[in-house]
Parts: sequence; structure tokens; C-alpha cells
Amino acid sequence: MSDAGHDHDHRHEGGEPAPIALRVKALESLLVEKGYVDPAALDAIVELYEHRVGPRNGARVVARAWNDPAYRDWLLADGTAAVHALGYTGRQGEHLVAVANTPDVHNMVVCTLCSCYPWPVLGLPPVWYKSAPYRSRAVIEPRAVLADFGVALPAETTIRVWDSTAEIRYLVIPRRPADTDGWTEEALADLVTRDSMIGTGLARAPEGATP
Amino acid sequence: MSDAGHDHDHRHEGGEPAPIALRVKALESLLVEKGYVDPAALDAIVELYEHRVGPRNGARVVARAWNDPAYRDWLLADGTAAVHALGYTGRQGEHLVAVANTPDVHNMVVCTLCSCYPWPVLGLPPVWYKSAPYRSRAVIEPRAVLADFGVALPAETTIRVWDSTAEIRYLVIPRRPADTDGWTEEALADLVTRDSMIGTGLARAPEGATP
Amino acid sequence: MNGAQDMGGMMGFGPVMPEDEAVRFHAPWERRALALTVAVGGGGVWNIDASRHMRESLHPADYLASSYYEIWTKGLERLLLAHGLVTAEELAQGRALEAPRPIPRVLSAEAALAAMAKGSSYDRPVATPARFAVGDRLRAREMNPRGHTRLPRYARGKLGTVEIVHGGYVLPDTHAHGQGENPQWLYCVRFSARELWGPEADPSLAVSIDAWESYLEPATP
Amino acid sequence: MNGAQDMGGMMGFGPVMPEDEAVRFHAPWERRALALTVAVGGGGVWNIDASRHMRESLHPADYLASSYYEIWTKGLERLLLAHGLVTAEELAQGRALEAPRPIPRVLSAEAALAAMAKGSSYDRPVATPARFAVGDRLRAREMNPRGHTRLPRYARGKLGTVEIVHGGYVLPDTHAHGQGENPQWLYCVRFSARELWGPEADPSLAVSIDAWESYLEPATP
Repeated sequence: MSDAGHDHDHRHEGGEPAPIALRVKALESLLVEKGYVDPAALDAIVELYEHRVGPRNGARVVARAWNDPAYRDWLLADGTAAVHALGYTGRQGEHLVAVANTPDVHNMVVCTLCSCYPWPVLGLPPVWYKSAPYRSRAVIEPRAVLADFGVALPAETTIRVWDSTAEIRYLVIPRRPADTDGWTEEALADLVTRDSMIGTGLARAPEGATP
Repeated sequence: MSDAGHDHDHRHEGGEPAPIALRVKALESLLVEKGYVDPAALDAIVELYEHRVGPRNGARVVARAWNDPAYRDWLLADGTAAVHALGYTGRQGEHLVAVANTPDVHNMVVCTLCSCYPWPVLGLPPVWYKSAPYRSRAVIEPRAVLADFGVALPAETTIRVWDSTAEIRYLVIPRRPADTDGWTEEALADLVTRDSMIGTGLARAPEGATP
Repeated sequence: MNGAQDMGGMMGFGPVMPEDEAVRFHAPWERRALALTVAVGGGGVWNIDASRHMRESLHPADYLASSYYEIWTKGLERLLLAHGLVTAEELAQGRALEAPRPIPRVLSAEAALAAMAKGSSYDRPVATPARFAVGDRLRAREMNPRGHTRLPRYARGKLGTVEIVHGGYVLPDTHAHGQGENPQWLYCVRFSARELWGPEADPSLAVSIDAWESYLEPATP
Repeated sequence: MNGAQDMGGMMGFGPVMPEDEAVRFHAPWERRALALTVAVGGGGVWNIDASRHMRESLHPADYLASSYYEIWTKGLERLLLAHGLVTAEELAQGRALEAPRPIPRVLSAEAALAAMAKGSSYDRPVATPARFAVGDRLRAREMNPRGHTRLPRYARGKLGTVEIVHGGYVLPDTHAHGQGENPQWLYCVRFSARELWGPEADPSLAVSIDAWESYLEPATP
């Protein structure tokens, strides 16, 4: 490791570190040539997380919880079982805890130490979730972080931040928007944003509704 | 401030930040042209700290303390007055405390928060003193830092680290080497290294002496 | 280790930049960095705790100047080097110069998808009963290990309350270093922000961490 | 602020690299960076605490990737910008595009040398008696101000013993922000390494900081 903190491992023309795109390309070529990875597996992994596993999964969990009190109770009592029962299993979702927002308590999830995030229900974490501003500030000034998302909560609302320091992954159940009585799960799921399940946002109000 | 943490203030050809040498040169030209600094003052400051103020000052303080018990007592009781009395006054040496190594206690000085250092007696701090490795490690693993300097102390020696968090500057009085009875102050001063007055080294043993 | 990864409570990084949830990647190389990290990790040469430790071992200036997929890439390169699977020269050239070493498995597309769908459970039975119960007051230990740990600095030495007893889980502190799974009871411990950050902190805020039993001691020892 | 400057106890930066004491500078620009910082600082537009705060306000990745004279240079540029003495365009071009603003003084060579030889004392009378005495046990407060402070994170919340009562000194926490000198009693407070770092720490180690009275509270409140 260098004294100045730069990364000197990879030099290309001019002695500068290789741009990351070239570096990753070289790494892939090397690992494929060495036989450590199968290119088809790489493509399959990309396709899976780019197109199939994403926050719409979590939205369906939340919508179910909004519409089905028994499911909601189960989800809060045993998040792992209740989420897996809907088919959302897999890497980074082996152990799940769901936490529900109420009029008094707003939940927010962070991983200050790295990028832990419930992939099977939310997909890959957004870049800001893994960034220093979010990781550093969520545990000390979450209201200022919420302001960056345009969210302002009453001063008397308890903010409950969950730092994912182990293999437990947390899913926020946002509050159900008003004026959605009788909505189907599918319609409700459209109101559930990714950010609302991290706790940096709220569920969307129905169009035309007063927020 | 940028998200990626790079410094984007100064662009030159190609959009890269200007190398620091060019940046300082541009800064000097600008400030001189604006009349905020007198180039003669810049030269005088450089000359002062490159050639006149340095660790030989501190070495003479230490040598005096080794040879003159009354001075040593004064130095330990009122470091500021005793050092200023030898003519070593000025910036970053306004408030001085001297701490003496003994067979039982080894002192070491750091500034974890920036680069505080007793200029009038030691000159400008060495680059390692201002570096992250020293600042981070001196307060948690000083023996490992000492090992980087080739210094090993008995396990039972107390290590006493002084973190210069205020305007008080600390000067270590190293232990007087054996076999120097009757030496002049001038001869003794030659045994006093800069590092021994920071506490990352010991005073030199006389040539030919068993260490 | 007290590396750059342990950033809870740090200041000076600027605002959080929200982003539309439809965005998955910002450049094609990010797709490949993800897939390589996951696929090689699935090869079974190292575990997830070892890979986290390698990432946090990056020089702090490098860690903080890198995007997270860059951190993954640099961590992956270092793991490959540390395990002798590639050489620095091979990385620089992007082609094989030596014969490969055997690794436990190379995932096919089908196997990769199966592994992703299955995941890897980290819960393990623990023979001894849990030392703490929900509602117990306890203190996170002051500890500063040079190796991997998941106890963030901001919680060390602080008084909290057990909120959830999760069960037994693999201990990252040993698992990251090839010293075994050593499962321990894992607790969700809640702290008031005033306990963590002092009397000026937001009085409406509470923060929890998940902490293994050896990270914790009774509030009054 | 909990910026990158507060690095006591961090890990991952590598070894310390000793250097011969005859070395003063590593490049010509370092001489000029030193002289500019000192000379412009002598102009009286800002004080030393404000300049320290500007340096620690650099983005942490930038701070940690910069040498100390680079940090000084970047801090100086920002101070000049913040006080309206230069514009970003002027810095980029390295020449004046607008008329200068008046500053309290421009040091001649003679005045600079006189200022260096004199220094600036920071001790000030404090009207109230010192709250603590040598030997008193006390606790450094848990505090995480967004502005400048000189209480390092590693000492916060920790129990220590007063070793020296230095006298009254200008308080950097307000002085850095143009909120006055507010002199307070300043103490040298000694902590055992075990108190700071936990039971695994070197039992032979003690660390002290200099702490203003408002950083401290009695051991048992």
C-alpha cells in the first residue's frame, strides 16, 4: 500500500492506474482464461440482478402486508419465513427482519460498514446506499439525510435506524397511504417505492390524492 | 465537494487537477500580483525555516539540561521560560512543556489532529510526523511505531504519549547516553537527534561506546 | 479493524444523491464487476467475511475515493493474489502467464443461478444458552481488533438495550481469518442517539446494531 | 467535526517511514507552500483555528490522499475563496482578474521574521477558578460537533486524570468560527490505553490530550 493512498497496482501507459473499466475487462479476461469463471455464469448473474431481482419483489411483500393482517403479523414475527413464502429467497436475503412504520415511528436501514442490503426483495443496492455520505450520516443525522430525499417528518416522530452489521437484512414496511381502501395488492404495490422500503422515502400517495 | 472525493478545483489540460507544483506556483503568482504577499517575505520565511530554525536548537536545550541540574529543573517546571531563555522563541513555540525520559518512562509526542510541533526547538516537522501512519498509530500502538524506527523498549517501560491537541507544544528530553561524563554541552548536543526529542528515537550513544 | 469502512458518524462527505430506482448500473463494467465478484466468490476459495475484510483493508484514501464496485474489484484482485490464483503480472497484462490452481468449484450458469436463489445461511446452533434476553441493558465492549470485526466504533463502550435475540450466527471476527465459524448468539441492540453521540444528539433518534455475544458485556460488570 | 483529520486509532495506513533529519523539503513547491501559508496567515484575515478547520473540511478522500503541504495549499485556496480575496477563475489562471480587497496587513520580509520570532500567545486570563485540579478523575464528554473541535474521537466518553493545569487558553471551537476567543481552563488529561482501547491494549501505555474545560465533566456527574 502506498503512502499517499493512491492505488499503484495497475499501471498502463504513462504510469497512471488503469481506468477501472479496462481493469475489470482485464480481470475478466484473465479469470476466464484461467478457467476460474464461466462466462455464461457471469451473463446469467448480470441478467438475474439487472432484470429479475429488484424492488418490485419487496413492493409485493409490502402490499400483501397492507392488505392481509395475518400476513403482516407473520411478516413482523418471522420476516424470513413470510418473505420466503412469497418466493423471494436467495443471496443476501437468507435472514430477514421486517420493521413497520407507524404514525409515531419511522424506520430507516443502513449498512455503515459495507453495503449489506436485502437483495431478494430490493435487488442490488443503489449507489447512494453504498456511498460514504449515506453510510456516515444515516446513524448520526438521519433527518438531514431524509431532507436530501425531500422527506420531512414531525419532530416528535421517533427515527429508528437499523445498522446492518450482521447477516440479518432489514426491510421497512412503509405506512399505507390514505385513500387506498379496497385497492388490490397489485395496485398497492405500485405505490411502494424502493426508497420507502429502505426508509429514505415514503410510499407514494395515490394520484389525485392530497398528500 | 465532489462525491468521489477527488479534488476538482483546478483543471488544466485534459481536465485533470493541476499537479501541485503548478498549483502552488499559480497561487503564488496570483497572491503576489494581488498584493497580498510580499515575495521578499516568502523568501525570508523559507530561509528562516530551511537554514536557521531546526532541531539543533532543541539539541542545545537538551544538552544544557543534561549538564545543568538547575536548568533541567527549570525546564521541567516551566518549559516555556527555560526554552525562551536560551533564545528559542517564536511561532509554534509560544507554550512549551518538556517531558523527561527515565529508565521507567519513555515519552513520545504526536498531533493526531493535524501537525502541531515545537518549531523553535525542532524546526519544521518531518513528513512522517504529519502523515496518517504516524498520527493514526502513535496513540494506539506506539511500540509498533517505535519498531518502524528500529527502537525496542523493555515491555515494562511505560510508554507515555502526548497528543498535542492544543497550543501547548511538547519536547522530549531523552535519556543521557552512558559514558558521557564530563562532556561539554556542545559535544552532548551532537548526540541529541531530532527523533529523540519527539520520542521516536533515543539519543545517540558516543562513538565506540557499547550501546 | 478501524479502517475507512467504519464510517458511521463521520462528517465531510457531502450530501446524499438520490437516484431513480430504475437505475441498475452506471457503466457496463459495473455489471461485470458484480458478476465477477459473485461468481468467483461462489468458487468457494474464501468466504464473505474474508472478502469484506479484504475490502476494508484497502488504504483508506483508496477506499474513500473509490465507488463501491471499484472497492469490490480491488478487493477481488487482492483476494486472488493472496490465494495465489493469479499473479500481479497477470493482472497487469490481463492474460494468463501461469497454469491455474485448482479451486473447489467453477459455477456454470445454471449452478450460479441455483446458488443465488439458495443463498448461504449463516445461522448455526449454539450449545450454550443466550447470555442476554430482550430488554436487558448491556454495554458494547471497547475493543479495537486489528482484524475483521463488525462492531462499529461509534457503538463501542456504549450502553444499549437488547431488542431482538436473533439466534446463533457465524462469528465474522474468526470466520474472516480462516479461524472457524465459532457461532455465537447474535443480538439486535438499540442505543439512544444521546448515548451514542452525546446530549446534543437528536432526542427522537435511536440506532441499533446487530452484535455478537462476545461484543457485549452486562451494563454493570 | 468528525473529519478525516481525526485519525487517532485508525488502521490501514501502513508503516511510518523515518527520514534523515537533514531533510527539510522534498520539492521546491513545498518551500513556497510553507511560505505562502505562513505569510498570508500573517495577513490577519483569519486565525489559526479557522485555517485548521478549513483543512479538516476537505473531503476525507482528498485529505487522506494529500501530503500535508498539499493539505495546507488546498486549505489556503479555500480560505482565500471563502473570504473573497480571490476567485476560482483567478486560482485556475494564476493571475489577477479583479482588484484586490484590503487586508489588515501585508508582511514585509522584516515584519515576517519579526512575527515568526514573536509568535502568537494563546494564553488568556480566565475570570473563574479552574473547575478541576491535578489528580482529579474526570470524563471527556461525548460530543460530536459539526464545527471545529480539538477533542479527538478516541478520547470521548473516556475516564482520565488531570495531569497538568495549563492555565486559560483561547477556545478553538468558537475561535475557528469567528465566535470569539472564549478562553477556558485547559488541562492535560491522561488516559490509560486500556480505558481508551479496551482490555487488549498495551498495559504499559498511557496517552494524554490537552482538553478545554467544556470538553470535560466530573467522573461521576
